[in-house]
Amino acid sequence: MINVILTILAPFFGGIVYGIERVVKARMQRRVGPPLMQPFYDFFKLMDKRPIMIHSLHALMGIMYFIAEWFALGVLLLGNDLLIAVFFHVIAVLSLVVGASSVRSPYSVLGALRELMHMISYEPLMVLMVVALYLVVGSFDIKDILSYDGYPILKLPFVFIAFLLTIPMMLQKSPFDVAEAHQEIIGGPEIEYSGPFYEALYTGKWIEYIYVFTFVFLFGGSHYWLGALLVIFAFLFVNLLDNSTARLDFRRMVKFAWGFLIPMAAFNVILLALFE
Amino acid sequence: MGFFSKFRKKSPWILHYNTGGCNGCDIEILSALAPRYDIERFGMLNRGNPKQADILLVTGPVTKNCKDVLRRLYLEMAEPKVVVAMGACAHGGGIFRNFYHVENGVNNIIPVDVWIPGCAPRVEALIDGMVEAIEIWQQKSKEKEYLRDHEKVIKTLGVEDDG
Amino acid sequence: MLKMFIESFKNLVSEPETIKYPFSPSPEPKGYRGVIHYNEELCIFCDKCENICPPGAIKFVVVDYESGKKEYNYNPYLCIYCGACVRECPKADDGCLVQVEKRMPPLGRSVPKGKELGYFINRIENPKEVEIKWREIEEMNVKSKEEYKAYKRAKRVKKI
Amino acid sequence: MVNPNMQIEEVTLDNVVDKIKEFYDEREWNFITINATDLGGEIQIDWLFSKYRAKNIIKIFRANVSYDAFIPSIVPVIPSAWLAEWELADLFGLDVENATTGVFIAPDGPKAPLRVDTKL
Amino acid sequence: MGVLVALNVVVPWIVALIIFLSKKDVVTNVLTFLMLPILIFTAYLAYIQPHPVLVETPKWLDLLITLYDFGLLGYFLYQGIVRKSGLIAILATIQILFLIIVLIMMPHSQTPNIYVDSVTLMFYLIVAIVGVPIAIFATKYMDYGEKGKHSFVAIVVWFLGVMNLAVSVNNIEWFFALFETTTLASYIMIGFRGDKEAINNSNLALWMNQIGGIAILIALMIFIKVNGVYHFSDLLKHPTIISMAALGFLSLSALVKGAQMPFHKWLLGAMVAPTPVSAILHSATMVKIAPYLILRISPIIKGTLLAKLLIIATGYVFVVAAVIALTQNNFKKILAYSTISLLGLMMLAAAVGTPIAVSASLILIIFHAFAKGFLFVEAGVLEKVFHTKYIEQMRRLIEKAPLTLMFIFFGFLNMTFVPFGTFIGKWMMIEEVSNFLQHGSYILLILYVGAGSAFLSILYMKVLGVSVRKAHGIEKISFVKLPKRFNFVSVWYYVWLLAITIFIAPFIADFIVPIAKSIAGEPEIYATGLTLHMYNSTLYFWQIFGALILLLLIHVLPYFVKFKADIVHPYNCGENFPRHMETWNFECLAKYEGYFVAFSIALFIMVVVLGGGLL
Amino acid sequence: MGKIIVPFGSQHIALPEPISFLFETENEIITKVEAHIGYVHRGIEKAAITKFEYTQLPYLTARVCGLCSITHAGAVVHGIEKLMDIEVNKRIDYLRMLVVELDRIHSHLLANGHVAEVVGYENLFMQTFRAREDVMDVLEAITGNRVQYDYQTIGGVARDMDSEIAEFAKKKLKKLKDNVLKVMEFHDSDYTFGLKTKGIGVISKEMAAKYNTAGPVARASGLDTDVRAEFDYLPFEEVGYKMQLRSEGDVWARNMVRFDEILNSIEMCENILNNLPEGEYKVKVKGRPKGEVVVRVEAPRGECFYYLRGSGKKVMDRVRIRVPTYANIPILKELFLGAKYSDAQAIVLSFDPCMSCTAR
Ligand code: SF4
Ligand code: SF4
Ligand code: SF4
Ligand code: SF4
Ligand code: SF4
Ligand code: SF4
Ligand code: SF4
Ligand code: SF4
Repeated sequence: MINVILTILAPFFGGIVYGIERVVKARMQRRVGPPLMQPFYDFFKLMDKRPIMIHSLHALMGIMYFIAEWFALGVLLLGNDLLIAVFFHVIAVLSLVVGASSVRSPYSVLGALRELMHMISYEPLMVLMVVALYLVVGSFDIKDILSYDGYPILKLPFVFIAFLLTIPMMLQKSPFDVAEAHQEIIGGPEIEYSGPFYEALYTGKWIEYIYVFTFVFLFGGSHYWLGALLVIFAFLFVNLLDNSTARLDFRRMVKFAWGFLIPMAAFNVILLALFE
Repeated sequence: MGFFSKFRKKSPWILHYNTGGCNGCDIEILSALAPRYDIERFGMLNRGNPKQADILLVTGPVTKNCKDVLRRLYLEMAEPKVVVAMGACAHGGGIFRNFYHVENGVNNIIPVDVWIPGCAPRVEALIDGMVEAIEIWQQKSKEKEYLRDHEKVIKTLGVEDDG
Repeated sequence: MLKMFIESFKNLVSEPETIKYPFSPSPEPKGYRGVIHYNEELCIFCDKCENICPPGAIKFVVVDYESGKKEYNYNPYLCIYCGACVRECPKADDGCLVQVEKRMPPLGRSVPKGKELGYFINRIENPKEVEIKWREIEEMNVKSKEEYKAYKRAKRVKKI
Repeated sequence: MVNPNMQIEEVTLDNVVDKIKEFYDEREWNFITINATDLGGEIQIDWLFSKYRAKNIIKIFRANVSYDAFIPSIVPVIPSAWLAEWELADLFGLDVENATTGVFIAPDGPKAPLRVDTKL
Repeated sequence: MGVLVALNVVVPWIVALIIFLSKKDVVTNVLTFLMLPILIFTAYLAYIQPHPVLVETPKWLDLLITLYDFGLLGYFLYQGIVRKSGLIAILATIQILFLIIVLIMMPHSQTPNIYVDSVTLMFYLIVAIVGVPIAIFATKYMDYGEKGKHSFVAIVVWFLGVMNLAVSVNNIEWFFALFETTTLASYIMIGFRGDKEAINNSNLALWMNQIGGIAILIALMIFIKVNGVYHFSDLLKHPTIISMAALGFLSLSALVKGAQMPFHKWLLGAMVAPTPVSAILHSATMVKIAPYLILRISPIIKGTLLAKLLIIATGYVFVVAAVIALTQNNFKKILAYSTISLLGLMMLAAAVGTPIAVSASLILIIFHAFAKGFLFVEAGVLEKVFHTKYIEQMRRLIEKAPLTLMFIFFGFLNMTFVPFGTFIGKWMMIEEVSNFLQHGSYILLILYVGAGSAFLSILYMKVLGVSVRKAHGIEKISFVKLPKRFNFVSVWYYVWLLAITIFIAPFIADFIVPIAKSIAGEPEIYATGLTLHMYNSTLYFWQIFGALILLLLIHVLPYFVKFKADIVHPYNCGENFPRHMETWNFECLAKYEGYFVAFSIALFIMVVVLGGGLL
Repeated sequence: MGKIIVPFGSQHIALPEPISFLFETENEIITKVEAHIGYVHRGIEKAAITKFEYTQLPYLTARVCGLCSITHAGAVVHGIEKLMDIEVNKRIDYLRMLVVELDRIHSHLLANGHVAEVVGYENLFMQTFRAREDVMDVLEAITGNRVQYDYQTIGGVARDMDSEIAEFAKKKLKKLKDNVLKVMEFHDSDYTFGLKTKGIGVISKEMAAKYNTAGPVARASGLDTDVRAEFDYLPFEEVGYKMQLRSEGDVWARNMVRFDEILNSIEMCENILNNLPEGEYKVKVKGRPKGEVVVRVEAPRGECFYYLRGSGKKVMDRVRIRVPTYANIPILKELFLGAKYSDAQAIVLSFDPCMSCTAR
């Protein structure tokens, strides 16, 4: 039941998380920052804009991104197989990339290509993480993981760390916000969207927050307090990292993911497989 | 005024363009983003992108080289939108009034809603201007504001290209 | 990276440094170069301020050739607040022309008025007209001065 | 009054490139810019240099040329001079070797604005 | 059953002969069209027969095949001499020598020479459903300024028959003959245009494939020497004592035929031929012999070092071919690399050899056949109708060729996305392998699958990205009228893929699972309604259907949805600078191609030497 | 194959002012550059010899660029004073120097903060700007405005400074110094910031000399040029001026040179405030400018050059402005080739470009 509610209200919760994040970020910079509900104000404002677009395909892909993102979250929370949820996320990326590539704006196109680099960085790691959870819990089923009586985090410390460092890639945060790269490509894939169409993308991003932090939550097993603690920790950590790093080149991001994160996670998995 | 329009004033996103001023105003805009003044308190973000911007913040007297760019940016913004002209030179050219390569102020190119006096205005003045602009913005409708020769402008300012 | 990490965390728990203007005041400091106030009674119409003003934000228009009465027109939106006019004004110390420590409010829905701002701004109702009307003032300034000169010459000729 | 530190050397358009080449040592001299002054009827062109690690030393090569003169380019000697040369072409309407016009002046702007007879 | 097998094999041959002789448009067109229902019908008839069955063949056929073998090798030798290629001549000579040795050594065996089991029947169906439309496509394709239409179509059709026979033989010596026939067919077809590049590439294909032939002969020799058997069915009967070395060589021939690195060049060379050649090579036939071969031997090699090394090698190719594909700019080359890559995955799955892995392999084979046939057909359309071959020419394809782009889009979706078969294959692989991660090669496998599919996805998205680019404000798209036959073939594939995907759960449970069962035992896969279950993991129907709808919307809707909104220009910093956008070419990865290939050679040697137990 | 044309400017979020580069990129590596620098051309040089009298010139040239308005005004004032043979007293010199150095501090902090912003280090930008507000406060207290100071007038300065302001300034400078040291530490030691700046856009000393670079750009490459040492216009050496050099020549070194100069300037300002001579804040002015003169002053971005020519009229005959960015543009264009597009922003802004004076 709770997951049905969470799925349906995902945009709402995601918006709140995003709102908190903006305030926290401002505070970390010694600013007051926007009000907590700012994302929703933005949402309403964007809905109220006169729609303009480049062409229908592009606008449509923005909406499809939102739907696909939501659907992927639904698959994660309502389905039972984590692996499938990981692959569903690719559909969202597809619509984002196709939409962004469909306009003849260099920034959008570069953003789409960089988005692909993001995918190549985090996708294998997500698969590995799911397999690692399987090794611990013995099931790909989210319900089984959430009722697992141990502490997955204890067995998967490196996987967790690796995932912690992939969160910036998924949520477009410094140092890995290369696809959004405001000062370079001004938002990349999202640059050409405006008004209600941009709103779809904007909200899609909020859902991604829930999507990502759900995975963090899983590391707590059946100990929900631990899961919540981990989520809070991850949230703070990611934001602190965001505020204390410069944006890296996408080449460096891919190298980091492939040269460091994936081997680290794989190492953890191998150790686990050997000792189980 | 529908349900959504009530929230308009809480989330103005700005686009900044310098049309040939002395940068004095532009660095004050930068200061406004910084912790001391932090205009994100009003939900303002510097989007740098006309598609998502609500307030076009123009500085400078509009040089001849910049005027088409300014016009294009204005046309790429979605209604409702407001234009804020910051600084003396955005109003009638300021000290650059009647120079041979300036267009004597933003209002000669695109319609301006708020002028902020000063050279350079203090950040407080910028904030005052923004507050004023938000009020005006809230009253604006979503209807397309035709800029003089809108259709012609979009045709002549557009780019046809190689494929 | 690590230092900033710690610094960010410290910032998170310490007070933000933002001035909450306009909800809390942030007045101009002493000596701020604000708007130019004018006192017609003290003015000797030497036109020094008009001549020095770099953007031409002060324009005198001769309204009555008989008495030589001039109207002080000041455009605070064109003014660059350099203060040159005040430094130039022979009666500045008496308060004929002073630069006060106050900003001019922005020009938005209405035109801010004030007697000490001169004739120009007080005559305008629609904010959008400021620029157009100023163009007229400039033309009038040139025209009236020429006509005044011509008038005076004619008067001198008559006298002779 | 002339600034006492200015060492002015008169040149002609034919020998200016050679003179500069002979004189210029990039480690000793800083090329400041090329300056033109419309004296009314003719244009005075200065190639200005300053000396590094010295006080108040400025070397000027000066040529007075007519409005339609062809100015040779010193870019082969000083690679950074192109901007100043293009400016001469743009703002004074001079005929400068290899110069691109339209850098400063928009298509609908005035031609050769800095000449005294261009009333603006 | 024997009759049905004969029908499946002989019908195409007869048709081919008629086409070749008559050289009339009407005959060609009608016959190819007719072949579609006939072949599907015969394949279906065969499928509903009880199987597996062994079919006795008359003695003279044996002799005939042997003679044919020598004829074929003689032809190769002749070609080697004519084309002044010492390599081909030498390899042909070696083959002749080896063949003689094999014939001398060969003991008499009572085992029938034809063995029809469910895998065979599956291939019959694939050939009929996927292969024949390519022939239909070829009849129109060759009208676009190509010479020798009729002989070309005849070769294609004949080739389908050869393929059918190849998957039905039991005798490895026969198999060798058919293996070499496919080599011959590719040799002829690649060289079909007869220009210099075509000749070179066909030579390349010939000698590389000959290596595969030699490997089979060596395997055959070892089998006969060590085990005294030379039939697939006999091999399966006593799996424990089978010589690993022979299996190693057999796998080697599979790797060669499957164009795995470092032998990938020949398949790329096929690009110079008319596009139906690529379609037929990549989808229904030829390269599919490779996973077929591995499937045949997978019960024997399962769990051995050979299997693990095969996993490492093919998985490596899976990833690296996808990476190299990123650096290519020729559309057909990109498709070819992705075939190489996916063939790697199929062989990898087959080599894992557990029931579920085998199912995955089968699913991959089927879906890949459909999707690649589809994509190459579209590539042919692009080439002939729109004169587009390179990625940079594909810019704004959506304006020029919307329908074709839509089909390409769908083909691409089939190659990686949920809920299409390729995805399900990968999903099964990962879940299956997660159970026995103790061995390092399996964790590598997971990385391979994760990374390879990510690379393939970005490859397809990159290509799509270039082609969907559209000028601002273009809402109306002009549909170019395409020839009916092209449309028929495209729609044919499209509908099949769509139908199978919607009913993927029953399709897998009722069609794939029995086949997998006959090879490797009962996989734990079943369907309830349209929902697919595997162990306790479930792919719900709402997920399948939701994903399908989403993807359909993404690739079809743009043609129909028109928003009522103002049109603006894309942001270009407010300037009207010229726009020119291609896509990244990943040039620096191309630098590493040499290293990739070198490493693959090392893996290759490892497979043969270590896996075959030659040390 | 693989060509993507990426415009950078004229309106771009990383750029405060209009300048545009058209990059041809391949895999985001820049293979060709086209630069347009004339957006800000307003015609100041022409206006200076037609519309404005020489007394108005400081106000005009201050608006060439808001960042070092004080140096432009100062250069004109210095030139005209030379032409009119005006000697100013020590107090005026010191006050002028004070504002010039304060201006340098704020400009350098702005530049460094902006570099941090465009490499995506938002927090560093915020912290740098937070530190900068102190010097803005001092400047506002002394001159009456945050940006356009209009402080130097012919024959003096616009207003005197009382001891209250001096105390305030001293206090603020002390705080500023702490903050600057802290921010400098971040710039200096931050790993990710280093990844984006170290080894990026490297100019060797030879290149710097060959292309006649100016200011911190030159000094970051080890080229020891600084007009404060090469031209006598204000007695900088008296108050503790030292030339700051680095040798790396990359984006990072340019930032660090600016930090070094900030620290040096703070020291100079403190010296000035502690040893302010007594005297009038303006002297009597007579006559009209006549003759020609060249003036070189050190703006925050480097050498600012003026050529003034008067013939005893109210309006000058020629005012020529050559600004540091003008000198740095040629090498900037060279630096892009082979760089990544994602580094282009940092390269541009590490030059702290100032187009408004380049095009005037
Ligand atoms: S990158 Fe630019 S737009 Fe984005 S938050 Fe920073 S300053 Fe604002
Ligand atoms: S108003 Fe003044 S400070 Fe602002 S840009 Fe114009 S000249 Fe500069
Ligand atoms: S302050 Fe300056 S601009 Fe304003 S009126 Fe006085 S002289 Fe003119
Ligand atoms: S300078 Fe003073 S006295 Fe003279 S006209 Fe102006 S305000 Fe009047
Ligand atoms: S380094 Fe350049 S060429 Fe190499 S993969 Fe990265 S983007 Fe491509
Ligand atoms: S931060 Fe952006 S908007 Fe502000 S001055 Fe810089 S470039 Fe302009
Ligand atoms: S040199 Fe550049 S930065 Fe300095 S004042 Fe001039 S324009 Fe501004
Ligand atoms: S780059 Fe130059 S013009 Fe721009 S803000 Fe900085 S100093 Fe001013």
